[in-house]
Amino acid sequence: MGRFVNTRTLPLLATVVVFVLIYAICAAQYPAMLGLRVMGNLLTDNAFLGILAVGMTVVVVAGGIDLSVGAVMGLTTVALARLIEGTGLPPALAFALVLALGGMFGAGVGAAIHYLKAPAFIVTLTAMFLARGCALLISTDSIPIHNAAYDTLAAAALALPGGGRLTLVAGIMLLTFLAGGILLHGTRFGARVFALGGNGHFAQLMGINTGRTTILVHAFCSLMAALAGIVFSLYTRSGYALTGTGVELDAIAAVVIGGTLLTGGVGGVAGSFIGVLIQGLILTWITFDGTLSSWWTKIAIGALLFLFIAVQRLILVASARYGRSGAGPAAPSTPNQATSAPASRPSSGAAAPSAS
Amino acid sequence: MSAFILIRLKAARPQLALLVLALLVNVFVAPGFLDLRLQDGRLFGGLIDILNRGAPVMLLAVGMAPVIATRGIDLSVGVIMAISGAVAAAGVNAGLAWPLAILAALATGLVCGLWNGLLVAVFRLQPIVATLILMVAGRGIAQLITEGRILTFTEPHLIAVAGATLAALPLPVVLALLAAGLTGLLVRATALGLFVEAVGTNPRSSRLAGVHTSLVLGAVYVWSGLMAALAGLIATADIKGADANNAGLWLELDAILAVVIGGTSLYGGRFSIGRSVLGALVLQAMRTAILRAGLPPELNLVLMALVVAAVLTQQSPAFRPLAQSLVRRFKNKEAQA
Amino acid sequence: DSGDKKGLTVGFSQIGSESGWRAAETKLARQGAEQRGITLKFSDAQQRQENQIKAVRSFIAQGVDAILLAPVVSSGWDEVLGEAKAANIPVILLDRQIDTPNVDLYLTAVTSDTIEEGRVAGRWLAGKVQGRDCRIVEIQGTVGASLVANRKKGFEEAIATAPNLHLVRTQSGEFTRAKGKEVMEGFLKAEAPGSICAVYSHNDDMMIGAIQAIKEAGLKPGTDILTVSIDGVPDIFKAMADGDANATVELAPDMAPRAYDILLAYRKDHAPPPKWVQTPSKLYEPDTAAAEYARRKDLY
Amino acid sequence: MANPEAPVVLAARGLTRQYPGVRALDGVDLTLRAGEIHALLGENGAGKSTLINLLTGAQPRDGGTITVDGVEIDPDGPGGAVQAGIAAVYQEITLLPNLSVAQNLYLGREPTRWGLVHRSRMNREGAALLRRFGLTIDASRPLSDFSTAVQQLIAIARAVDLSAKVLILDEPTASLDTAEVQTLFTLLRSLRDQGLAIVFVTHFLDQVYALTDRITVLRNGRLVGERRTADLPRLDLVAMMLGKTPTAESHLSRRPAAATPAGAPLVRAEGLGRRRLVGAFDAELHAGAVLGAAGLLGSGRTETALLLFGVETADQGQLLVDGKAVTLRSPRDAIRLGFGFCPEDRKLDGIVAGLSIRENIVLALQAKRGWWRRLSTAQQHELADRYIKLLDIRTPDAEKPIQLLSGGNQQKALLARWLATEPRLLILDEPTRGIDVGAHAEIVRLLEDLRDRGMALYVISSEIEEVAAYSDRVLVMRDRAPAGLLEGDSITPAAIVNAIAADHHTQGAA
Ligand SMILES: Nc1ncnc2c1ncn2[C@@H]1O[C@H](COP(=O)(O)OP(=O)(O)OP(=O)(O)O)[C@@H](O)[C@H]1O
Ligand SMILES: Nc1ncnc2c1ncn2[C@@H]1O[C@H](COP(=O)(O)OP(=O)(O)OP(=O)(O)O)[C@@H](O)[C@H]1O
Ligand SMILES: [Mg+2]
Ligand SMILES: [Mg+2]
Repeated sequence: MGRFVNTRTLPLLATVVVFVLIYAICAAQYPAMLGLRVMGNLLTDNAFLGILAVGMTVVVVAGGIDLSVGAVMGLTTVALARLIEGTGLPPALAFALVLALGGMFGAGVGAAIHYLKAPAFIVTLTAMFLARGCALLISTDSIPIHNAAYDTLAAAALALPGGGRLTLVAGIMLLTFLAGGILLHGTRFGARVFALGGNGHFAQLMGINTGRTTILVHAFCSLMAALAGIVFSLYTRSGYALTGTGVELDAIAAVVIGGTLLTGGVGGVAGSFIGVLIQGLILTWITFDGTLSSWWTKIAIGALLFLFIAVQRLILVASARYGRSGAGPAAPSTPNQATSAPASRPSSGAAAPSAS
Repeated sequence: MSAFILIRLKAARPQLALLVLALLVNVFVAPGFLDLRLQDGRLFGGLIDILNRGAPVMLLAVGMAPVIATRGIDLSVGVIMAISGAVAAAGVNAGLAWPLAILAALATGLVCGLWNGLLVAVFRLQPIVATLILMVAGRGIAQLITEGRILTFTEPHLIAVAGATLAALPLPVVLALLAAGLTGLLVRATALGLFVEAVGTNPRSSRLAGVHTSLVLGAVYVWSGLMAALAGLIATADIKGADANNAGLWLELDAILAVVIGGTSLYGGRFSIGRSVLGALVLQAMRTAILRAGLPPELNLVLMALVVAAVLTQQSPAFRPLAQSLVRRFKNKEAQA
Repeated sequence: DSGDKKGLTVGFSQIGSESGWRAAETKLARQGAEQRGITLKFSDAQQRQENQIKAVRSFIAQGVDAILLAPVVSSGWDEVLGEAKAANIPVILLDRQIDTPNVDLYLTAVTSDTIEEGRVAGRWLAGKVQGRDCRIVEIQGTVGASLVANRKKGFEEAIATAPNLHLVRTQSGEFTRAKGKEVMEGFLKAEAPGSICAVYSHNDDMMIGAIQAIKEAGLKPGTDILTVSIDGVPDIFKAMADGDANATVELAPDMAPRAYDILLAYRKDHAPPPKWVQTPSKLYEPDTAAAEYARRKDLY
Repeated sequence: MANPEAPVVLAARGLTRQYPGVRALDGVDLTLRAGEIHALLGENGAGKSTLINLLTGAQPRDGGTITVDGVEIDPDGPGGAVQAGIAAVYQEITLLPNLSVAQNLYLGREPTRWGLVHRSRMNREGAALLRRFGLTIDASRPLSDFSTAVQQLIAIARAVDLSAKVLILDEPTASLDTAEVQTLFTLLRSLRDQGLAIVFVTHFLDQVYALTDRITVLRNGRLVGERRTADLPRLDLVAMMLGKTPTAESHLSRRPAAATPAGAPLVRAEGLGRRRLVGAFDAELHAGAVLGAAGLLGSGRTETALLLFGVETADQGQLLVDGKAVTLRSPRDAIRLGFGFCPEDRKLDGIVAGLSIRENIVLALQAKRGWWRRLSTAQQHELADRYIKLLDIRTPDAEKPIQLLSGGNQQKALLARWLATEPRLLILDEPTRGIDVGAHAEIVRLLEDLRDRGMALYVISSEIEEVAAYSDRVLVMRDRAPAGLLEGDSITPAAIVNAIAADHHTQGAA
């Protein structure tokens, strides 16, 4: 028990509990939401968001943020539509091409952050303008993709009992989460990402090449955005420049709901997965209800976001206060909790410039 | 008083240079740009337009700079603009006297800021998350007030917030400059500026030194909310209607950009109100130039991205040595030739 | 709880609530449903196609009797509409057409002809200025929005026939009043004083902003500069009545009630309606403006 | 013992580093031989840490060469240095609290299986590695679970494990207790005997003589000289460091207050405590007297200070100030009563890096006055300049960002911050940690001076001699609870050690 319930798994646990709770409430109100059909829809409809969230989780764990993912996704869909419809490129080649370009775009963003020592927020904001602008330059229209292979891919699905379907795109998302989890929690690269997010300067003193890690992290995130673009274009069989406007905020919200700290160094993709599902669930519930006006929809989403974060916060605070009994004298909090660093041991969260 | 000169000109040189550059582009795009003429007691001209159009973002930047200095960020300012505008319009349309309507709008901004401040300072949410909540829900609140329509109004005093002239300048310009001056004075003539910077760089040390950190944190969000409400009033008065759907849309990003161009680090610490205002003007000058250049609108975003990228590069600590070495190489070449 | 025993349950996936016109469309959809005893499940997609797809899927899962869809984009609907068809739920498109090779996917589309809207505006302008030389500026909607290209295209088609009409500047006002005003200010500064003869705006809101800009520049909108825009919201009728605007092309907001009637008829006699029920794109001028304003101001 | 003829492993020649306004290092040479422990000594700000940063590539150098085994190297960062066989433990613990102990030990070189990190093996090997340092801990637990001392040992273990040829330790013993220091020394000696070259920075001269073979002394960024430890008497060493001969009198002879204060205490803690933080303790603080606090690391001394300063709120007992009961809910409550507190972690709880020395000095006074009554710029300058002079803070001017000062000078600036508020009670947590001999004496003298001027002092220090020297009473803490109170003539280093050691000490992991 004590091994699995600690400050790190607790936010995740809290998220899962709240998710199950909300699902139970929804299902009690609308039994139709219980079926595999809605479950399947939840996975399919949020596949692109899930993939974005995987990339975003890695960036956030590394202590950064990426506001450009929605725009990169949009750019990918138009580029794909243009490539496949305009030049008749086989989809497989087009996919490879946009993935490579996406990765390179992210690498450029990471390089700008590292070499210009500019904050990720601003650099990725600029990248968002750039990607969205390029997408509009390619085409301002939404372009349908008529391609036999595409149709097959888009329709590919595993039938579930009860009219539900596990579509290819949902499968891709699940695999992405798996791969993201392995990358982040099982590889040396993942360890470097956590190190970078914990304290970039210290990580560097410990021999980590922070520049390369930053570049790779952003390359990965944009790669995921490009993959999300592919998935989205399969999902809609078209490409459109304004696709994914504002979706970066959803991805960030999913990551945050999942218990990953925006200060970096703490978190994981499993929580983000739940975060994505929760958002999907909220929207589904609002649609099932069907009486909320436009404005109440927005207010409800904001309120639920608040609820989640508040509940998580409460659980964390309560556990910090009462939870660590048993293992010797519990940690006293250090002089101030104003920093949002996870553990308040003196050496954490220092953004110290150099050894004096 | 001389100690409180708001823009220390020397420190603001990069921002001033950028502004001059942006203005030059405007002159290039529209030759008569710099002309100023006085008509009916009001100044007209390209410069005035930039000040006037830039007023809302100037106000937002004035509120945002202290927030960013505390290592925070306020994503909700655009939405606060919409809410306060809606409150003012709904107020006068419901027969409220205009001063009360304006007060109600400002109070709304204050309450929104208080909410953000509470989440950040008391509940210790990360600022970006805390303000995201209002950013998501706030537009719904504004629409709830207007029921999704554009609430037009004819109350002349409310319209005057954007249309009147004071000291030969449009009132929004005067308001923005006054707010900037007042804020500058508030932070520099009192110890608030020091506290903000101290809390932004090291909240733990600041608390141990006796700084009321949560109060300081809360206060900057309240102030940001107030500035946003004022900006919302101007935006609403400007179109004689409260457009809950679009007022202030994405302006939080402009404000953040303005503060960053103004040289305040997103990692908190030193900040300057004056330079943030200059940053807002740089943005507006760029936008005006893009709008007036007659290029296809599809290009707008790409141009904006390129300009911001150039500004970021120029501001980067890594840039100066690079530029110097380039200049040196260039000079050497010239010497050889 | 899917509806009353006999009443219909209809799901409506609306684009969002980005403008007064759309709020009116939503309002009429609700009113119309109530009048006809229909239970309406409303979903606001906040300008996002993915949300609309989610909503349609949820409607299907809920087993509604019909779905109204105001698509935010023209392409990308085949999959989800196929699912609706498989579930035997008729879909009626509102307000915008979709781009699909398979028109069986939906029952009918209740929309205006957006190219025609532009044409109507252009033809009116050509008629208004007669043979005079006229430099026109255009305030576009949000770049990338599906109807922007059409409204632009129709207008350009119409003025192409008149060599005296020149489109000299075009810029995006993002469908908002504030941006419309800012763009118009820019036009007035960028063009030689008095050289702009007319302004064409993709919606009325931007035009209302532009009218303010023209006034603030010391010119008389409607007289010094001709105006023509699209939508027919109450405020533009007011402006016309005040002599500040010259023309608007109406885009009727009562798409949903029309759709309900088609739906009820279809359920009764199972005769498929025409694939396209076109709403009129009627042009209004100041003469009827006051009356039209009175008629509409509560609608919005 | 090291062989003077052993081959040179590392030779640095003419290392130079210029910071804005400071030449931190000016043409310094360093020669390391296989199988020696080499002390790198100098006052605060002499350039020791800078030299280390250049050796590991943590900072770029402006001039000079580094050769390892005769081959010139140019590490572009600590990663490159490790490849050349050089590993370092930096002055502060540069580990990552969000990772597990094992992840910290093996960051960047984790054992893998099928391309994935082999966690169980890593944890096993990590635990085994730490056992060599006398630590028996679960390496899969997060680093943040462990005390500073344990973290320090982990950092050393990591560096030892990484270093193929050269191991650099910058003040590794600053937060270790005697037993831990002994374990470390044993280990270092065995590494030396295996042929490793070890650089050892410390301010404890005893440790220099106990451990090292050779000494390099720096002063003001320049090389003063290199000697064999055995050939360099203590006084000569101090003379080399200070650039002058010190007075014979030790600054640590016992000099308690002239008259033992009688009467009512200024502050009196009666059974003050907080659950899970520190057990109930009593303390009396008299004007013009020093209460010392002694104890092992983790014995709860800092926590007593946190309660007395309102950083943590007590949940038992009571606090009387001037005979009246008060409740402290935040440091501001304490400051209002005339308290001041210099925390032990300068960097995290002390300085506000990024602000100037002046702003750091006026911060507490300004906070006490409130935001409305701003100290004018002129007043601020006057105040800062006064204390810079009074405390001999080495800086060209008060406008320099404080993080550019060396550790000892930062400590003085923090002291200045509190002196500016003219406190009645000053609480000092490890005021002399990481401070050189000269500054050490200055600070001790300053404390005595403050006491003599009627201030009440509560000083927490790990240097028992020092506590014994100036305290009028000594509170001894053990296992987060009071273990005794020594008074008057009974205060001797031996008595304090006895009180601390009354029962066997256990490792300070949480
Ligand atoms: N990043 C920096 N920027 C500017 N000056 C610096 C920087 N780091 C150190 N210095 C200056 O360089 C000089 C040498 O500092 P260094 O840290 O090497 O001293 P040290 O010998 O390690 O002192 P201590 O014993 O206090 O640790 C000091 O004057 C210090 O102020
Ligand atoms: N934030 C924290 N999280 C976990 N453990 C903590 C924390 N703060 C302190 N500790 C625990 O407290 C003990 C050491 O605390 P600290 O060093 O403050 O004690 P101390 O008696 O003041 O020691 P000293 O003053 O000699 O350094 C260790 O057991 C450490 O694990
Ligand atoms: Mg040092
Ligand atoms: Mg301590």
